[in-house]
Amino acid sequence: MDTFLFLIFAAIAVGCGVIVVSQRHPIHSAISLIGVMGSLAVLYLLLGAEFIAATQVLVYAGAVMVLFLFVIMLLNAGVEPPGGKSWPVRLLGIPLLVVLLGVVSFLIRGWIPVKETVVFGSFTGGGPRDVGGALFTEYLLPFEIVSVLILVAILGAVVLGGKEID
Amino acid sequence: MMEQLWLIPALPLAGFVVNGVLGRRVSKAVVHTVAIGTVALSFLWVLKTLSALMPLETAHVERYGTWIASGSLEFALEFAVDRLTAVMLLVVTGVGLVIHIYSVGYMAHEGGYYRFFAFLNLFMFFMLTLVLANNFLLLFVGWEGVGLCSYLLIGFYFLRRSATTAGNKAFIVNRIGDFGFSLAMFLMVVTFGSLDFAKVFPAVEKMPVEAAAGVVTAICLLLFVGATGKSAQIPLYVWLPDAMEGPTPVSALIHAATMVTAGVYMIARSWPLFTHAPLAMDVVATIGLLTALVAATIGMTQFDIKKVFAYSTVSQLGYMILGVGVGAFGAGIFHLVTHAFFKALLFLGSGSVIHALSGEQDLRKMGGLRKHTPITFVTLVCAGVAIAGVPPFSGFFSKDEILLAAHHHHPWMYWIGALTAGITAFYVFRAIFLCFFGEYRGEGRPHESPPSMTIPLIVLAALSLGGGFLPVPHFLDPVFPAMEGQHESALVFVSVALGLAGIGVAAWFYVLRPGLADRVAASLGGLYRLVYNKYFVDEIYWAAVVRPVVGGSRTLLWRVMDAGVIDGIVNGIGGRARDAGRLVRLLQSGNIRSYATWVLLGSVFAIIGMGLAGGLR
Amino acid sequence: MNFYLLTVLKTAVVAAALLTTLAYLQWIERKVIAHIQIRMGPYRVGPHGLLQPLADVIKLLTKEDLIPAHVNKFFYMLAPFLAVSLALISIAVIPFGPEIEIGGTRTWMQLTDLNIGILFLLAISSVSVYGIALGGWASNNKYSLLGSLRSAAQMISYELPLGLALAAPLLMAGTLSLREIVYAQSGYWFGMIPKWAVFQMPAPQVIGFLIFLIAAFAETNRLPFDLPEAENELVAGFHTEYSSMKFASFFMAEYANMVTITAVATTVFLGGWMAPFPAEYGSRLVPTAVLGLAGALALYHGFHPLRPRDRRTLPVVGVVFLVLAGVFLLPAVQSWLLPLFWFLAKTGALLFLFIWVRGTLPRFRYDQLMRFGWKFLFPVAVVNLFATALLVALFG
Amino acid sequence: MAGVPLAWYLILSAILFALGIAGFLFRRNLITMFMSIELMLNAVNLSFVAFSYKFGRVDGQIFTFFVMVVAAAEAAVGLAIILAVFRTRKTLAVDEIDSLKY
Repeated sequence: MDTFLFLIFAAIAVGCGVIVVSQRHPIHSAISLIGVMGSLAVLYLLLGAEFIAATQVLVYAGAVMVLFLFVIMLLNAGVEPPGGKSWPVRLLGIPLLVVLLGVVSFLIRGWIPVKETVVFGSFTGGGPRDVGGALFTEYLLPFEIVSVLILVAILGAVVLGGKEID
Repeated sequence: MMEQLWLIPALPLAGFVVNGVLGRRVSKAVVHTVAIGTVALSFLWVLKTLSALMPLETAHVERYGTWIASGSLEFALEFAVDRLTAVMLLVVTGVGLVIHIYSVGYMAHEGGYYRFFAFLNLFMFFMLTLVLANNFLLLFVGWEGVGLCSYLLIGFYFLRRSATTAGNKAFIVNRIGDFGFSLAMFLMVVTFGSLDFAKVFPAVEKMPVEAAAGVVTAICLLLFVGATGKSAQIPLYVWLPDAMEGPTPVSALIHAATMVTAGVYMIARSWPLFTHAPLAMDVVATIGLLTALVAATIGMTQFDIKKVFAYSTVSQLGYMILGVGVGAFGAGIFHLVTHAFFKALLFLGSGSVIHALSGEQDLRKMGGLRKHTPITFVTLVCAGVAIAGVPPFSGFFSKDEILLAAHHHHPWMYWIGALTAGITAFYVFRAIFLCFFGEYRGEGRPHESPPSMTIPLIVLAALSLGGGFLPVPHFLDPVFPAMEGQHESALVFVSVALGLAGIGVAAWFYVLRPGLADRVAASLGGLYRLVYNKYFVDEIYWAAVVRPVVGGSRTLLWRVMDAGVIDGIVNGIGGRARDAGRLVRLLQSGNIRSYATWVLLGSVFAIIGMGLAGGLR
Repeated sequence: MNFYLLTVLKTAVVAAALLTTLAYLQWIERKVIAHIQIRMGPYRVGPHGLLQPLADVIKLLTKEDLIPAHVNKFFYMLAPFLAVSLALISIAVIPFGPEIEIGGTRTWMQLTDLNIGILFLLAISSVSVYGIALGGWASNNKYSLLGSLRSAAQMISYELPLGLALAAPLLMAGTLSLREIVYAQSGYWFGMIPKWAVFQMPAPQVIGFLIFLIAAFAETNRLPFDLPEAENELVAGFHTEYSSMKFASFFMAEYANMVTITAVATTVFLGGWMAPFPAEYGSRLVPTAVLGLAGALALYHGFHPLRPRDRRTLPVVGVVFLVLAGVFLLPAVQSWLLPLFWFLAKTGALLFLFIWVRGTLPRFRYDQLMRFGWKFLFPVAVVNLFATALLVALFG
Repeated sequence: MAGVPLAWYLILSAILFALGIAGFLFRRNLITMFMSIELMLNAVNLSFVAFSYKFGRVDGQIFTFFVMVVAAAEAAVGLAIILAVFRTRKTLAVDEIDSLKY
C-alpha cells in the first residue's frame, strides 16, 4: 500500500512538475504546481509529517499559489513568446541538468542504504503538538524572526504593489 | 613649574586662524588689531616668562606630550627656553611687533590685507616654534613652516609673474638646503638614536674629537647645507635678492631680521656638534667669509635700493656665519641681534622711501629726499652708521667681536673681513647718498610716511644706535664654550678706519663729485660688468643646473620614464584588464537565465567536488 | 468488519445523504425566501414542490452542455469539478455523532478523524477558491474574470479572520481533532448550561462565533457578500458562461460549502452532537416532542385544509412525522439517532440563518467588503484570540 | 509491509529540483520562472521531511515550516516586484528585462 501510494503520488508530482516546466502558459504551470504541492502533501503524510502536510496545502496551495494565480490573472499573462536570448542556457542547460541529476542520484544511492525504508505510521513525531512544541521552545527565536520577516515582507509588498510608477 | 611656553607661538597662530577664516569679512582695522594684538600679547608673554625664569642658568623645558613614538624612537612635543632662546624670542617678537605695526601703514593701500597679516602671523608662529623647539624635528617643523610663509609672502603679489617666480626660486633653493637638513637628521637618528637636544649634545660631548670626526663632520656639513639654504650663503644665496619681490615689511622681517638668521641660530644651537668637527667649522667660516665678500662687492654696483640691502643682508649673514664658524657663537648671535635692528631699519627705511615715491625702487631716480622725508633720512643714517661699524653704534661692537675672533682663528680672515666692512660702509652710504642727497631725479611728489611707519623707524633707530651696549655676549657666555682671545686695539682701529674710509669714498663719489662713480665703473669695464651682473651666478646656475635638470626631466624623466615606461606599464595593465573585462563581460549579459546557467554550472562542480571529497558521510 | 468495506459503506451513506441534503437545501431556501417575501415558492412539482429538486436535476442534466468557443477548454471543464469535489471533501472529517455499534460493529459517526482535522478543513477551504478563480478565468469573459478575481481576493481576505476565530476555541480544547473538540465541549455548567465553546469558561467564544459566522458568509460567497456573482454588476460573475451540469456543479459546491461551514461551526462552537441540556431534564424526548408536534400540526391542517391539495398531502406528512417521532423513542436507535438529531438541528438552524440573512440583508459594496474584512473583522479576531489566550493562560 | 526505500523520496526530490531548475532555465516568463523557484523549494522541503523521518527528529519539519513561511514572504514580495516590473516595462518576458548589465 505504501509503495502504491508513493508511486501514484510521485508520478503525479513528477508529471505535474513536467507540465509546470513544459507548459508555455503560466496558468497551466500554476495549476500543475498546485498538483505537485498536493501530491507532496500526501507524501509528507506518508512520511509522518501531518502538520507539515496540512501547512503545505494551507500555505502553498491555499495562499501562495492563489497569489500567483491572482497576479497571472491581473497581468493577463499570456503564452510566452518563442525564442530566447540566452546562449548559455541553450548550450549548457540540458547537459548540466542531466549531470546534476545523475550525480545527485548517484550520491543519494551511495549515502542512503537501500534497505532503509519508509513505513507509514512508524514515525509519529510530526503532529501539530510535536512541531508546535519544538517551534515554541527550541526554535522560538527563529520563529519570532521569521514572523518579523514576514511582517516586513508584507509591508514591502504593500509598498511595492501600491506605488504608482509613472 | 609650567610657564605655558606654548602660548608664545599659539597666540600668533590664533591670530592667523582668526584672520584667515574671518579676515575677508571684517574691516582692516579689525584685521590689524587682531594681528598686532596677538603678536603684542606674545611679546608680553615672552617678557613675563623670561622675567619669571630670569637668571635662567639652565634650560627650562616644558613637555606637552609625545608626538611620534616608534619603537625606541620617540619625539616629544617639547618647548625649551635657555638664554640663547631668550635672546631669539626677544628679537623675533620684538622686531616682529615693530614690523607688524609698520605694516599697517605700508600695506594700507594694498589688496589682500587680511591675507598679508594672516601670513605674517603664521610666520611668527613657525618662527617661534623653531626657536622654542627642544629637538631637531620640531625645529625642522618651524624651519619648514617659515620657509612656507616666506614662499607665500614673496609671492604675495601673485599676479606679478616675477613675484611668483621669486617665490618658487626661494622655495626650490630652500628645498636643497632642507634636503641636507633632513639627511643630517637621519644621520643623527642613526648615530645617536634621538633628535632631542638634551640627548644628542651630551652624547656628542662624551665623544673624543678624533673618534667623532667622520660622522659628526658629516652631520655638521649637512646641517650647514641646510643653513646655507635658509641663511642665504654661497652657493645657495641666490634666492634672497629675488625675495625682495615681496612687500618690504616682509623683506625686513623675514628676509633680514628673523628667518634668514635661522641658519645662524641653528648652528649656534648645535655648537656641541660643530665644536667636535673642526673641519666643518673651517668650511663654515670660509663660506661665511666668502659670502660676506662676494655679496658686498655685488652690493656696491646695484641700483635697486632693496637689492642693495638684500646683498647687504647676504653679506652680513656671511659675517654671522663667519662668527659661528670661528667659534665665536656669542658674537655671531650678538651680530644677529644688532643686525636684526639695523637691517630691519634699513629695509623699513627703504620701504618708507619707496612708499614716499609711490613704489619707485631705482636709486638713479631718487635723490635729495632728505628735505622731503627727514625722519626716514635720519633713521636711515642711524642704520648706516650702525652697519658701517662706526663706534659706538651697535654694528661696531658685534662686527668687531667677530673680526677679532676671526683674527684669532686665522689672521687672513680678519683682513678680508675688515675689507668687507669697508665695502659695506661704502655701499650702504652710496645708497643713502644717492637717495637723500643731490637733486631729485624722479617724477611725482615725495611725501613723508605716516606715524605708524615712522615710529617703528625711530624705535629701531634707537636700538640700532644703542644696541651695541646690550650685554648680549655676556648674557650668552654660560651657554657657549669659553672663547679665549684678547681685544686688540690695533685691529679695531683698522676695521673702524676701513669703515670710515668706505663712508668717505662713498661721500666723495656720490656727494662731492657726482658722476665720478660712472667714470670709474666705465674705466673698470669688464670687472664692473662682472660684478654688476652678480658674477653671472644666476646665469651659471641656469646653464649648469637648471637647464640640464629641466631638460633632463622633460626628455628623460617625462617623455621616456613617465610617459613611456610608467604610463606604458600602467596603461598596459589597464588595457589588459579592460581586454580581460571585455571577455568576462560576455558573461554579464544582463540575462537572468544566463546567470542561472552559470550558477548551475558552479553548483554542479561543487556537488561533484563534494562527492569526490567523500560528501556528507 | 473489514476496515475498507466499512469506510466505503460510510462514505456511500454520507455522500448520498449529503447530496440529497444539497438538493433539498436548494428547495428549502427557495421556500424560506418565498415565505419571507410572502410568496408560495416551488409548489407545482410534487406536493408542496417537494419534487422540485428532482425536476431541477433532470432539467440541468438534459440541458445542452454549451462550451463557448472562446474559452480555455481544459480549465473550463476542470473548474466546476474542482469546485464541487473540494466542497464535498471536507465533510469527511466532520463528526456527526459518537462511536456507535450497529450489528456488532463499532464505528464512529464520522468518515475519518484526523488529528489535524481543523487544519485539514482550513486547507481545503483555502484551496476551494481555485474552482471559482479558474472558472472565471477560463471563461474568457471580463465579467467572469472580475468575479473570479473578486472571489479570490475575498476568500483570501476572509480566511484570516475565519482561521483566527477558529483558533480561539482550539486554545480551550487543546486539540485539532474535531472529535476531541466535541468531547472537550461535553458536560454542563451547574448541570444546566452546556459547555459549548460559545459558553465555555474561561473565555466564552460569543465574539469568535460571530466573527466565524460573518467570515463564513464571505467564504461561501453568500449574501451579503456575494460579490463574485453579483447579478446586477457582473451578470452572474464567474459562472456566467456555464450552463447545464457544470452550472449545477457550481451551485452544488456553494451549498456543500454552506453545509460544511455550518457543520464546522456546530462542531467547534456549538458542541457538535451534544444536547443543549442534560438528559435528566428530558433532552432525549425533545426530538420526539418536536416531531410529534409537527406531525400533529400537519394532521390538523390536513383535516382543515386551506387548499384542496392539502387534504391529501398533509396527513401523509403528519403520519411520517409521527412515525419518526416514534422511532426516536426506540432505545436501540436512540444511541446514534439522538446525537445525529442534535447535530442536524444545530446545523439546520445555522443553515436557516444563512437563508434568512440572504432574504433580509442587501449586498455590500466591494470596497466596503474589503475594508470591513481587513480593518474590522481581522483586528477583532486578533484581539479575540489574544484575549482568549490570555484568559486560558491565566485560568485555564 | 516493506515500505518505500527512503532513497526514492530523495531521488524524487532531486528530480523535482532538477525540474525546477529546468523551468527556471528554459521558461522565459517571469511568473513561470518564479513558480519554478517554488517548485525547487518544494523539492528541498521534501528532502527535509525525508531526513526528518530518517533521523526520527522533528527538526527537518521545522525547517520545512520555515521554508514555507519564507516562501510565502518571498512570493508576496516577488510578485509585488513582478507587478512593478510589468507596470514599467509592459512585459513579462525575462529576456527583455536585461538592462542590468555592464
